[in-house]
Amino acid sequence: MSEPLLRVENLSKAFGKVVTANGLNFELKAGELTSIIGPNGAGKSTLINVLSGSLSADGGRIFFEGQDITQLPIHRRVQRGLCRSFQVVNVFPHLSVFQNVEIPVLAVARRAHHFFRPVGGEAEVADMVRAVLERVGLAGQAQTPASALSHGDQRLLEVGIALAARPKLLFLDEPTAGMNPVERVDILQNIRRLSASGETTFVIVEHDMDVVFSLSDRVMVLHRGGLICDGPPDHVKGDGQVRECYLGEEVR
Amino acid sequence: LGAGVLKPTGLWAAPAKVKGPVKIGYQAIMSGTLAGYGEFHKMGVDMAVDEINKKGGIAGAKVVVEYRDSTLKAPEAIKNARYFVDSWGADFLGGVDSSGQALALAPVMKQLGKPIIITHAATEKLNEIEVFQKGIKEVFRISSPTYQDGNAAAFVAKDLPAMKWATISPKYEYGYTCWSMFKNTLAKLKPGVQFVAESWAPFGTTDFRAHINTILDAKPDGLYSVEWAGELISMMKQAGQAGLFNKIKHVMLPVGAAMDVLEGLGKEMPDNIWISGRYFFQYPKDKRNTAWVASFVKRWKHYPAYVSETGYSSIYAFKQAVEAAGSKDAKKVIAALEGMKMQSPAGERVFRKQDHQAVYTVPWGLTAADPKYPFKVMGKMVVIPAQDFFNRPPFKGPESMPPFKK
Amino acid sequence: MLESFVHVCLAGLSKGMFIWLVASGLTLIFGVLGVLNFAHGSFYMLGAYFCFSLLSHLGHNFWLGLILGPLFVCLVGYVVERYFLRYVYHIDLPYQLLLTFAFVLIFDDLVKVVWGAGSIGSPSVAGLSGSVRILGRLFPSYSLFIILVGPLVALGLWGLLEKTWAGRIIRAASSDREMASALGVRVPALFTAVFVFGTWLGAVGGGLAVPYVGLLTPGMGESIIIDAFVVAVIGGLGSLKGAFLGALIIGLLSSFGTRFLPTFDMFLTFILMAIVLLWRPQGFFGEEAAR
Amino acid sequence: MSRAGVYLIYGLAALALVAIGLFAGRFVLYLTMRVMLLAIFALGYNLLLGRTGLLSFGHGALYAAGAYGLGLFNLHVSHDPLLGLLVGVAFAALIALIIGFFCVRQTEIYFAMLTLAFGMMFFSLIWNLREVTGGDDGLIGISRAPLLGLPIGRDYQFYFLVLACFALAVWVIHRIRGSAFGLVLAGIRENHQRTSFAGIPVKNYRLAAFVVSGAFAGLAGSLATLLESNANPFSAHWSHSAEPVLVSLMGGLQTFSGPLVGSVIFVVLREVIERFTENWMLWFGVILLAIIMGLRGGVMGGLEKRLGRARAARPGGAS
Amino acid sequence: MLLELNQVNTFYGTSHVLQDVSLQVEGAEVVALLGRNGVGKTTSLRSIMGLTPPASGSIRFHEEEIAPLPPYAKAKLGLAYMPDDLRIFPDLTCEENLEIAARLARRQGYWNKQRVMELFPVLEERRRQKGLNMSGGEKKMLSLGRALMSNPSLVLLDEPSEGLAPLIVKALVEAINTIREHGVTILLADQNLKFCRRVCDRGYIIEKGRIMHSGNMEEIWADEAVVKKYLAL
Ligand SMILES: Nc1ncnc2c1ncn2[C@@H]1O[C@H](COP(=O)(O)OP(=O)(O)OP(=O)(O)O)[C@@H](O)[C@H]1O
Ligand SMILES: Nc1ncnc2c1ncn2[C@@H]1O[C@H](COP(=O)(O)OP(=O)(O)OP(=O)(O)O)[C@@H](O)[C@H]1O
Ligand SMILES: [Mg+2]
Ligand SMILES: [Mg+2]
Repeated sequence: MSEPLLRVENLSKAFGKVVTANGLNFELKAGELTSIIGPNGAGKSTLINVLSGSLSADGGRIFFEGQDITQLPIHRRVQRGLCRSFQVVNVFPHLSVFQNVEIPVLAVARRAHHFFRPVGGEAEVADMVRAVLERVGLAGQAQTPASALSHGDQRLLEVGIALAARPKLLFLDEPTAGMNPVERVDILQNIRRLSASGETTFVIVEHDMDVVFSLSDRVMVLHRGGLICDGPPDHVKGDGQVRECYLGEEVR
Repeated sequence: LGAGVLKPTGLWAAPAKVKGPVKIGYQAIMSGTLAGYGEFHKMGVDMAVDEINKKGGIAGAKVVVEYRDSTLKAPEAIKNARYFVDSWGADFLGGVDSSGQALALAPVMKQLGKPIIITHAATEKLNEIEVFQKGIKEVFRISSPTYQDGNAAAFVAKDLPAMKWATISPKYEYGYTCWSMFKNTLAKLKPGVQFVAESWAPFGTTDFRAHINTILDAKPDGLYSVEWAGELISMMKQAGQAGLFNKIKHVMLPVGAAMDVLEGLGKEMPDNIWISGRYFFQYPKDKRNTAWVASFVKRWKHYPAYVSETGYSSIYAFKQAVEAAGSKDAKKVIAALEGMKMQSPAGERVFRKQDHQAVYTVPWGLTAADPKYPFKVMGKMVVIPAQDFFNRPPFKGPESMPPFKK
Repeated sequence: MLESFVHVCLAGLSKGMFIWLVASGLTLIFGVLGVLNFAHGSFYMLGAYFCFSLLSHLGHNFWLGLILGPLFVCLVGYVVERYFLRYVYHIDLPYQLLLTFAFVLIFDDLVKVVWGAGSIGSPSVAGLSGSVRILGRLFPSYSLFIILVGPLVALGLWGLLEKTWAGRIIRAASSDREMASALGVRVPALFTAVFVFGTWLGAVGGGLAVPYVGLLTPGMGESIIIDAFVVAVIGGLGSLKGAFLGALIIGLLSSFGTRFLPTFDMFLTFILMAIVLLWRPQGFFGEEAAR
Repeated sequence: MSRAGVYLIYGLAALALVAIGLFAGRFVLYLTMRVMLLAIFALGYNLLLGRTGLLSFGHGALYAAGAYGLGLFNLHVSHDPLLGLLVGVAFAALIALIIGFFCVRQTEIYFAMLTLAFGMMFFSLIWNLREVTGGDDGLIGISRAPLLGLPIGRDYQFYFLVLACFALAVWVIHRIRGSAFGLVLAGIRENHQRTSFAGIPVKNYRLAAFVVSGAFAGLAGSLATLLESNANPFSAHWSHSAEPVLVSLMGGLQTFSGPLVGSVIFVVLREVIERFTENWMLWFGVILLAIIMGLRGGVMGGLEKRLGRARAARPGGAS
Repeated sequence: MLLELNQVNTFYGTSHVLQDVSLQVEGAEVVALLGRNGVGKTTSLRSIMGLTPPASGSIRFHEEEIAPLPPYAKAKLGLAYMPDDLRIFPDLTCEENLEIAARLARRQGYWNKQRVMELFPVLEERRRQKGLNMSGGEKKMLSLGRALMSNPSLVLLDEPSEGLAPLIVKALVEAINTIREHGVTILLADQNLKFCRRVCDRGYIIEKGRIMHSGNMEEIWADEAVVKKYLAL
């Protein structure tokens, strides 16, 4: 069996008495679109924070492509291909859409340290940026400052920035928060497509169950820091415990 | 006043008239905690200018003075000097409180080619190195240098029954230099003295309690301190509260006779403290000084501070030099200033030819109350002739330093 | 030896408490308004000058001067906040610094113009002008008084902010002005009030400084403001508890430094500041911020 | 304003500077040099403050590092001004590297206070190591030997060295701002968390920005030392670091020309005020107030707003 | 009429975000503002609350003109607001966040700390936790609870259902019903049509800053053309 993309061993994290990760063990396979769901406060964001390096783990180890990355700083993880987006919009507000995407592209292309050559002269980089903008559908607004985008477009940009780093594994924390249902389906279809292209493996956190169940290959359910259910959507949908503590009697 | 009446006739008769106003650019500290010094400078200078202009100016030409705030920072001093000479068209410059500024100005004055008379900054390096060694002719100093604070103090101290000395002094060159001069000279004058403690207070210290403790721990017989201005006031008050003057009987303050200090401390200045300065209004007790002090008090409702006197006399020094040279040409005036002897409220001054340092005598005295004044003045006075304790050219080796063989 | 040690401690304590008195207002204003107020030193200076000039009109009653003098400074603080600072809260932090710095320049020179450039020796305080003998050495009663006042002020402020509703409202408004106003807080008025209160603390510090330092000079605020900054910083900016502890540490450190390591006393202070900032930037009492 | 218009203005300014060097009187020459030195200092500084969003109170120390670096080299090793400048700049960069290494761990006000602390340690070293640094008297007697055979002793000669350095600094900083590195710095200012999730080692970039801006502070410091023929300890004091802040803010933080215009205003304004009154601080303060209250965003920022330029659309422009 | 907006116009800088918005809310009603992203729902609520004051138009509350009043005065009159970004005071504990609202409004009524905690039991558990460290969903509940603590006669809720787990959304539906039972009127902005249908009586549809349509919630739900035109595509 080939090495999984990400392997987590005994991961734990607590804030005082609040346990947000309680000895988690799981693996993520390349190309598998995984959703993480769970009640509010279950520890989903915290898990992403720990895996992506925003927070340090209290215990346990994280392996990415077989290598231990538990202690690596954020940018190293990103350079290896592990990236994330944020639950709240988190872009460069005063930079243009183009520049927003240009920064991660420069980093990937290892051009970020060129301090004397005009950035406009990096033709290759510009092409890559345009490609990303095409993919998320923001090509028409390349010169708009990010702060002037509508909320939905900012979310798209958010995903675009994350994609621009060419991650192998990308965590999306509620990528559709605050979007209207149509845009929501749109962007998730988009993700589905990108996932299918195989370049990037997506892990998303979502509260819209219609979307989660129709889209994902695999669903993981977190509750009080523990993994209470893990499997294909249908399996999870039918799980009693999940119904009780998360879904409620009927799927809305 | 008699001299004043006689002078104009001589003036109209002898020297050739100098063209245009004589412009003097004067800089001193006029902002921040030491701004009071700037005020005192100006009182003296304004008085001299008004007097001179009333009596027909310098060789017939009006004197004009422009002031600038020196801020104690070297680049500002340089900018001011350049402004005075290159933009305003000053013939001569005066002022400067900080040693660092005076040293930084020396090469600039050489470049600008105009004479300056320093009226406060005390570093001996100015005359010994910049003027004597490097030959910068443009710099003169009318106020007494660190010799007064270090060497002269030692001459006074040698007659006191104190064998163990300590210091609280400013944590910068001035403090270090004075203390080491004091130590060196006193050790030569009085073998066997000990120097038991030193405590250095950074610029702007307001709380001397820790320093005072350091001194009390060492149990010296004498305390020597070249703290000055507001810091000296704070130190004296806090020392009094800590009972220092009960335990240490001999206290020497080389710049304690500054008016801001005496007025600031008022009755809180203890009796029997040794004080001195660059000038003290009670000395010399001659007619010229008495009249000057009276007119100063009348005009400003203040007794003249030492910088008032040095500022005042610096203007007269230029006047005398211009009149002697018959021109305000820098080279000629410099030549006239070199070795020039002048009468001033502080007594007779001679600008030594080699190092351009004015040699004159300032008294040391013991503080005492006097009903005539709302502050302490000098009771017993000791006068050590300046020639006995000023370092001498060539400023190298022990022969240049006091005590000198007769 | 013991005598010396105790007196070095006492000197450190009084210095620390004295800095604390000034730093408290600075910390409060930073904590609530988020403004690093350079002009705080000026308020301190103005407090000293107003107290001093009232003295001669109040029959040299220091206490009356101490009560009335700072009120004038509050008026100044009010004008500064209401007509100037209020308009720059929303722009870059450096502009706020710059604005308060402009006031430093203005007040320093104004004091010079109004009260004269020279330093003024202060009168002593009836009842506290003497000294008490502690272990054979005299210690000024006034310094003892300062050592007592410091903790009292600290206690009062702590109670005010932690234990009263006014305090909680202030903390809420300081973290989110808009939301507080939506809940019914008159935020601009509250901020003015806090600023004026902080000003008052600084001015009282100035009033208390007159007999402590022994003199008044234009620009006297500059030397204290840096100490106050250091204290506010190592305590964790905005934390009053931290500032209090910071003041104690700086006071003692500088006192012992002066006594035992005289060459490097300034160096010591700043190295301590750097270590604290690197090790616990949120100050002694700050919590670890996770996100 | 069109691009050509901007180039025209820069061209005219350059011409004016050359003309000053050729025809102006000694004081104007001197003041212009002071303006250019301050501008080099502020331009470099603004790379940190305006671009990266880091407020430093330790740049005085870096300026002083340049000054003392050149000064000590000049007094003890060689009078060669070019080597001296190199040594000064290198020394400043080295100190910036050391100070920066610690300081970039924190941001915002904590960074400001850390730089203040390290800067003041450096100040205290200069003040106390009297044997080396001359204590508060500073280093004196620094001479201006010919540069590659060209004399620079006279002001009108030295002026052109300063002008050359100034032009070089303007050009280099302009290039840096427009480079990938410059864009990343702007990204760090806007959102450092996001920048690290773009795969960029934020601390290293902050450090690099600190060192580069420190090198320019050092250049300004060494040139100033040659100009005034002395180095003084107050230049390391934190309050001296406030000068480029003042200049950048007066001119406008987010604009390239801000620090340039700010330097001119700072020096000239002060000079003008001092011709009228000794209470220059008072009037300087009042005018500062007016600038802050009237033209939030500094003179250039304010002007741009007035001219109705869509600032938001500019790279790195801020509201 | 509890709340009445008439010809309200609001700008952000030069961009004209609300254009002649008029709407009415009766007492004890739950009314929804619907519309796509960026059409001005949040801005409408902020304008009512006075956080982005309208440039022109009238806002009447209890038959009184309140448009020129600052937010704090409106809070005292009985308006409460739950922003979309929640705005929990990070330094205060969960409990203090609740108490402070009651304290500031000084209005008596049904809601108090205990009742709010009964409504959202998680808050009881997190009682002493600092606002800063609560999860997104916890904050939402706290923010809503805080709005209730002032016993308002009208609460403005911005995106109440967003980011909540399905179970909690269900609880929220019940909570909103409880809230209205106790005489509190609600004006909410939400994207989730299903949710709105279950809690709201009427709805207004906004498009590019203008009210384009209004009606009974069931009617809107049923009117496919409208949904398609303004809410979907
Ligand atoms: N820094 C912190 N200190 C203390 N507790 C924290 C901290 N960060 C998070 N928590 C707590 O940890 C728990 C998990 O938070 P997390 O943000 O991971 O939840 P979540 O699953 O993302 O929830 P949601 O769906 O509401 O966003 C919450 O109860 C929260 O209060
Ligand atoms: N602070 C601001 N400055 C400038 N424009 C703004 C600002 N806030 C919002 N806007 C603009 O005003 C318009 C209306 O925004 P608003 O937040 O009211 O929309 P919304 O309907 O609540 O959308 P969403 O569903 O995304 O929350 C948007 O086009 C937005 O870009
Ligand atoms: Mg979350
Ligand atoms: Mg909204």
